Amino acid sequence: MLYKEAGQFITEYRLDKRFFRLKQERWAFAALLAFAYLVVPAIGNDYWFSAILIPVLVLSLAGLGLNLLTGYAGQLSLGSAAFMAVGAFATYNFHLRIEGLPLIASLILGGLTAGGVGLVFGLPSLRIKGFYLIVATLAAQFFVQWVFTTFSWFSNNSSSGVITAPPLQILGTDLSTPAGRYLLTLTVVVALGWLAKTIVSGELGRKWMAVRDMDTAAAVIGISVPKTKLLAFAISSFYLGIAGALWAFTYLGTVEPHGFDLSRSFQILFIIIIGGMGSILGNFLGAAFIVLFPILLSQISTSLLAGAIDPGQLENFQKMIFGALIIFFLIKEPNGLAKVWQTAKQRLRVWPLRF
Amino acid sequence: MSFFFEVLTGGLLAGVMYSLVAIGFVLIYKASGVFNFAQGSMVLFAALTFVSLVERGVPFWGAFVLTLLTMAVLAWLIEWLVLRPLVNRSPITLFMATLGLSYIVEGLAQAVWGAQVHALEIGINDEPYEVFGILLSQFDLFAAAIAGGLVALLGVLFNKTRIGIALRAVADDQLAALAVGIHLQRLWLIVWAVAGFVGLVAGMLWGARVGVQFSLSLIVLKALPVLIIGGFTSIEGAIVGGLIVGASEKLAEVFIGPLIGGGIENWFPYVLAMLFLLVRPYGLFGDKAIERV
Amino acid sequence: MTQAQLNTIPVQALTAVEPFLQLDNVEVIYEKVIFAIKHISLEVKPQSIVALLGANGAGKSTILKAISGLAPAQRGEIVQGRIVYAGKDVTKATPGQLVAQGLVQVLEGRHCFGHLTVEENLLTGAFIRRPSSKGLAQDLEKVYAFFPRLKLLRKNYAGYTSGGEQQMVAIGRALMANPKLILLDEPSMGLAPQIVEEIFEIVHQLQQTQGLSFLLAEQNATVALRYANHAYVLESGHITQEGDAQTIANSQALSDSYLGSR
Amino acid sequence: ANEQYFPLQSYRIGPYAAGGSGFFGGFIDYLQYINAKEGGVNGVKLTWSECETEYVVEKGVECYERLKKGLNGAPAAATNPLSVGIAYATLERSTTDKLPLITINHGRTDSTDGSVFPYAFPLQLNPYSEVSAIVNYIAQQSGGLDKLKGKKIVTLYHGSPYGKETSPILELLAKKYGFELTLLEVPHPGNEQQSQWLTIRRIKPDWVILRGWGVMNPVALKTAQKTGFPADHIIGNIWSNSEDDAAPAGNAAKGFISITTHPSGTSFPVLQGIDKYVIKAGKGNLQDPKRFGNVYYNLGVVNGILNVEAVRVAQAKFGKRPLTGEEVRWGFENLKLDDARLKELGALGLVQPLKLSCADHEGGGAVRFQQWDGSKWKVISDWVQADRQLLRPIIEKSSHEYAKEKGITPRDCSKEVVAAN
Amino acid sequence: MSTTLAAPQPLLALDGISLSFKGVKAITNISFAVNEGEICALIGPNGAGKSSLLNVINGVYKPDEGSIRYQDAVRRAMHPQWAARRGVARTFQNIALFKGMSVLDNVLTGTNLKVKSSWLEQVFNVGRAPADALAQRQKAERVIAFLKLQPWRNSIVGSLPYGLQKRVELARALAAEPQLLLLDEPMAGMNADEKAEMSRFIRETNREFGTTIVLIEHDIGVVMTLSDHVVVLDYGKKIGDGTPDEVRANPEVITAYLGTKH
Ligand SMILES: Nc1ncnc2c1ncn2[C@@H]1O[C@H](COP(=O)(O)OP(=O)(O)OP(=O)(O)O)[C@@H](O)[C@H]1O
Ligand SMILES: Nc1ncnc2c1ncn2[C@@H]1O[C@H](COP(=O)(O)OP(=O)(O)OP(=O)(O)O)[C@@H](O)[C@H]1O
Ligand SMILES: [Mg+2]
Ligand SMILES: [Mg+2]
Repeated sequence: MLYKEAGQFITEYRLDKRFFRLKQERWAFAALLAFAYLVVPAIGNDYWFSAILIPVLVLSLAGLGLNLLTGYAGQLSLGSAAFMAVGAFATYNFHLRIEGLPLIASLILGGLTAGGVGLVFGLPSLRIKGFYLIVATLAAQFFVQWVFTTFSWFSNNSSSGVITAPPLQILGTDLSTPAGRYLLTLTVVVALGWLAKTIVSGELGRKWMAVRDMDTAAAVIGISVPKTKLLAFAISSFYLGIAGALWAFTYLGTVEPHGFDLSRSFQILFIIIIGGMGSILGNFLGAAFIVLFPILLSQISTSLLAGAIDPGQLENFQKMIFGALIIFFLIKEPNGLAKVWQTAKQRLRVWPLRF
Repeated sequence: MSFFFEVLTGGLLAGVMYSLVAIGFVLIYKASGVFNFAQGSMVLFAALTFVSLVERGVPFWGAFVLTLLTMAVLAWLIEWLVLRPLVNRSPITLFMATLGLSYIVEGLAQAVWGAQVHALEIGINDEPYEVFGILLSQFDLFAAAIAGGLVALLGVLFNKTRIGIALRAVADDQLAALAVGIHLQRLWLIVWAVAGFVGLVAGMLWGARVGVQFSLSLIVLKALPVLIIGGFTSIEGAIVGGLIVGASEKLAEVFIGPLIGGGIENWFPYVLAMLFLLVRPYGLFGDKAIERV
Repeated sequence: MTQAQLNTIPVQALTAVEPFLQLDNVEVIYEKVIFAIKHISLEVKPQSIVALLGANGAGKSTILKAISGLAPAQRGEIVQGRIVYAGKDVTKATPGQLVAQGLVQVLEGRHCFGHLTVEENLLTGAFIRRPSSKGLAQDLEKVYAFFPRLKLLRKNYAGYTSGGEQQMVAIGRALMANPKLILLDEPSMGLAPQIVEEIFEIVHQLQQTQGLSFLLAEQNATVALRYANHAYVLESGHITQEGDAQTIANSQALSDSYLGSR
Repeated sequence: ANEQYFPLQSYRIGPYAAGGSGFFGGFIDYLQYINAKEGGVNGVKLTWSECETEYVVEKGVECYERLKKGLNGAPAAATNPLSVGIAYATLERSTTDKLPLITINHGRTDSTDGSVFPYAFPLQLNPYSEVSAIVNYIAQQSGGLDKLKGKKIVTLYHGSPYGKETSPILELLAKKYGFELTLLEVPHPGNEQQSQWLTIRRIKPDWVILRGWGVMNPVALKTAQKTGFPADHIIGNIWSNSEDDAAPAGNAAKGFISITTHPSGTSFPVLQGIDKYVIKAGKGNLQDPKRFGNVYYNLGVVNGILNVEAVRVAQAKFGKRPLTGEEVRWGFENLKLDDARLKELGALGLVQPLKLSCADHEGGGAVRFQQWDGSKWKVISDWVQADRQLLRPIIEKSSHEYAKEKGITPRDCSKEVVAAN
Repeated sequence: MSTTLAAPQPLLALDGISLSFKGVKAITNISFAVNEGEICALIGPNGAGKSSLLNVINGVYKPDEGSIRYQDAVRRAMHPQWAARRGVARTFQNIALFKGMSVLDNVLTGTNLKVKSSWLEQVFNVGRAPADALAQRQKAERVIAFLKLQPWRNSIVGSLPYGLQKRVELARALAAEPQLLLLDEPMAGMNADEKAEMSRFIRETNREFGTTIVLIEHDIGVVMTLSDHVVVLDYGKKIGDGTPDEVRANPEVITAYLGTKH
């Protein structure tokens, strides 16, 4: 039996808190990391890096950001893209305007700026609840986009409003090759993913979930609801800001304000629906799904149907299938791919017994 | 001064156009607690179906009835395939399902009718009237009259009939509604079909105004602040909200826009709605959430 | 059978005939993984009160929801077995159909429509019958007679009423449907002792005078057994004991496993 | 395989579907036409495959990466995304991959300077030339550039970087010629323009330049009618000039003027040829045959002509075989279409005379004006040239800034090999 | 019994509290005191205002009139968080658990006020955060063991049966190590056995930690055996206040609440 917890007793609370409680899981994770760092850069090609791996990683991070806010703290947001935009444009400007600032520092400052903006747009959540709250996040969405299109200072007066990536150099190493961009993205995502796991399994994460599940009760047991909500907005936006900067600089290499429009916010929302709300792993699964699914579908149809269907029509079908899949997920597995994965693991654990 | 009033009346009339879309939302929210993001796609779908039928030579009323039937079938499919399996789930789940739904409907509309832009003439000439030096759009006046009629009709439906109570019951607690024997499915079918009808009316008017094409589905974004200011659960709120949003955004664009860069209409209503909510967290006429411990 | 016919048949004749409600080896599973009840077979004779007893989580509510067709709404599924009500197989029937045929459930945890007034809540119970406004007014008066407190609160939003008041609303609402069989899930919960007695009196009275049947899940075994004709004891999803209410009440097994030492 | 491949990042659905399906329809039909009539370019067959981008940048990037390697051994000649966003996102990639990036009538204005942007080609008309030509036309109508003084011109632009791009140039021209300029923004997508048009009504301008996009165009025309502004004093720019921009406005569009680099219509011999070889043969790419010869379709045909001619020019130098992107780029830089050649191609009047070079990746800079008669466009002017002398220094300033930021050393164009003619 | 102790200091004193909703009086001029270390029961018919009173005590409702003295501070109204910081914890009539979280996490949230580390320390799990986490965990495990909740430690509370949820709620409140514990019908929906067990938990809490308890309960048997002090409400007014025996003998209480049957 591969998947067995026999003999692995948890003897200390500290150990019980570990992310992977089983030895097998820890090994698998280490192997995955080793693979991602050592093998993938050696065997990947441009297409894999630029069209699949980097976008999956960046979108996972964005999903993670939204998940912290929506999945854990229960505040529905349709403005994720706005915070990504803030992150991207802030990073760009920090790098541009402060001579000699290391790239990573600009990135973190960009993220912090996004966090600050998120905090401001989170303020209404102290009074507004439920669906009414989406007005605040949509206000962020439209307002931020307007600011970046209207004030060309943010894009260094480029006539087209498009910003382009600064040279990606860290400690003197040039990371602008596809593999380099991939490694940079991977590192940021792994680090922040780990941090997110720490947060949600700790005191702060519990407070978020408490506020999500019932804020009156949370207040009654002494949790400061306003502070908790605002922290959720700030930290979530920090993540989204970093994701936005990576989107602009390691993925596309350029971005315009329109690149962070409402449909991007929806895309990120779909990632967490499909992946699973209130799950860290889910973001990765969801992002992978959302990137790979359309590619797969169009690849399959081009190779199988060989042009029998008009590509535009195909895209229509794909849109419909995608919508149907979302509904299907909500009906069959409201907790997303993460739950599917967990159930599979559980089955494996008790296999060959039935429940 | 007359320019001010011109902008104001223009804004108020434009606001009624937003209300038309918002009403469809309110209807569904009130009836099932579902925040239906697909309302915009339904408007698009209805308008596209109607205009395509007209272009294929179907007479006006024939096309209207056929489209209405199509919307009813759509409502039935939605009830059967989406709402029924999701009964008694959290509002946020249903909201997300409607996001999925909007994808399906948009894809379907384009797959069936193509992506071209269509002109739609519904026989109202839009030469402006001039009253005391203020321009009044014939078309917008007509649209306002229709919206008024719809509101009156729906007001009666909600407030004066048993269906009204049943709908509100469903919105409150689906499990309990089931337990007292309310036919959720039948009710939903009715409501979604009526929302389809409202969508068709909105789609025809908007289509005649801006042409029938994909971005018709984006007018939900104009309807949202209207809805929020008025309150999700109030039809009258949708009208009042529309007037407020329409008038204020036009005035803001004309008088504040030039000072801070112009093009502020997209976010202004949202910020306005946000300020409204800070004072009234459930909009002007919305039901308060009841929480007892 | 219509209500009128039912009323004319003497009680003795009915108890001898077919059971009014019958569960045959029913099994319910939640979210495709959690087995809640297994091999449940039970029956309710016409014009009788049957009590379901059992500890927390034994599966009482699940049985009731399986009967009333509400289980699917909570992601539960009847994976096996048959439910027969008034001679018809209703395993797959929808709650709406069942209510129309006179089978109503009062949900555990009250479930009032918070944004409806108390009176509107009661009205919803009657919609399925499409009564005339006059009939409706009469039915309302009847319920108000049972629960005078509700009459005082009739214009208040149900969501703001107290726990016990909501419980009264829930029971009154079910009565508005003119049912033949009521499934009562913990009717006494949160009610003051006086009201509990009153409710059981009402139940008793309805059974005697109108020929209604009741299947009730109840924690307050003492009261329940005092009024019930028959009882089943549940333990983690299985029926472990059944019998005449009196017998169960006296049974040693029950007091050990369930009633405790008192 | 003896084939030359064109990766097509097309879009046929979504908000901009009308443009995409027309453009790519025309482009594909022209390639088919060359294959059917001539068996390809000098015997090298043309192939292509499509990848739907929905006008979305990331999808465009994915398509680019997927298709850039060529198909079944046929090397890619050039990419033609017809989307500013995708063009920007693939600009650096295409330079690294040595694949020409064709942005006909759109794209980055400063990429006109081929010394800094060796692989980008904003063929025919960049945004700056566009407004300059419009202002020149207004001057013509008023009786000379000196008559512009004191005229009132409003520019109604789409609230996006695209919409704002030409504002500095307009301001420059306003200062130079002394006309009164008002810039009004319409927020995306533009289906509400009441306030803008009421403002216009108050200003009472002589002309309105419509720099629209998608639904904004018909709504502008409708709202103009609603506020009593005459359509024949509205001049649409290059993305406000299609049938899909005017027709949905119905009556209100009658008289609307717009620029075009490529008149619509089917009377040009090349379109007749396409009709004969492709459409009649049942291979036409358009779903709706009524759109044959419309503005977007003809732009696709023009784009096809330019791409194919570039390949032809390059083959003359490198040999009659499938070429690499780098070789095709040489073809583009040495592309020269004069009236004689255009006549041979059957495209006289459809394509403007064009001469590209290392330094000049635009090549044209002229437009014609057309007017909507309620059902179709009618050309109402000859080619009107932009003031390219005036614009060149601005373009170079911008491109050199870019070069500095990116650490690019511009090519010395005087040292480039030119075609042997 | 603690009442026999010499001159105990009142921990909580309500003075002339009135509360109305949209003109309807829910509580009228109520005053009473709860001594340190005692168990005080609030009883009364449904809708008498018991839960409202509890809500006033921990600040969920703000009274229209009157004042509240808690410890040494006299206030016009309490505020939930202020109360929590000063050692007031409670459970709710309609269970207010965090449904999506595990039992352990729910209990851990109860300890949140004892956390010393800042959120930044928690985010990076540095500084005082690890020590806090350990301390919290130990406290929570003690409470879980005390209430015998170990088997469900990692279950998601939303799917637990009602009775267990009530117990988890108590655990969450106890984890805060409160000085004053407010319990709103902690035994509703439980059978006799479970009630007895719950009573034992409550009494032990009171004895071992000296926690002062105010509880609402409809089961008179439980109330009489458990409490040191009983306050009876009816229609928002106080109609009785004293030891259980005194209250039981009060004729007004008998007619209003206990009924003649008891
Ligand atoms: N919606 C649900 N999803 C998952 N599991 C459920 C659900 N409802 C009940 N269960 C599980 O089914 C089992 C039986 O629950 P049920 O509610 O029928 O018990 P009960 O006898 O009514 O208990 P109580 O006296 O507490 O009301 C329990 O273990 C419970 O956890
Ligand atoms: N937030 C509120 N809004 C309006 N009315 C309220 C509110 N809270 C309580 N009430 C009313 O105040 C009265 C007292 O309610 P409360 O919940 O305190 O009763 P209770 O004594 O706890 O009753 P029960 O034993 O039934 O729980 C009720 O009539 C109720 O309708
Ligand atoms: Mg139960
Ligand atoms: Mg109470």
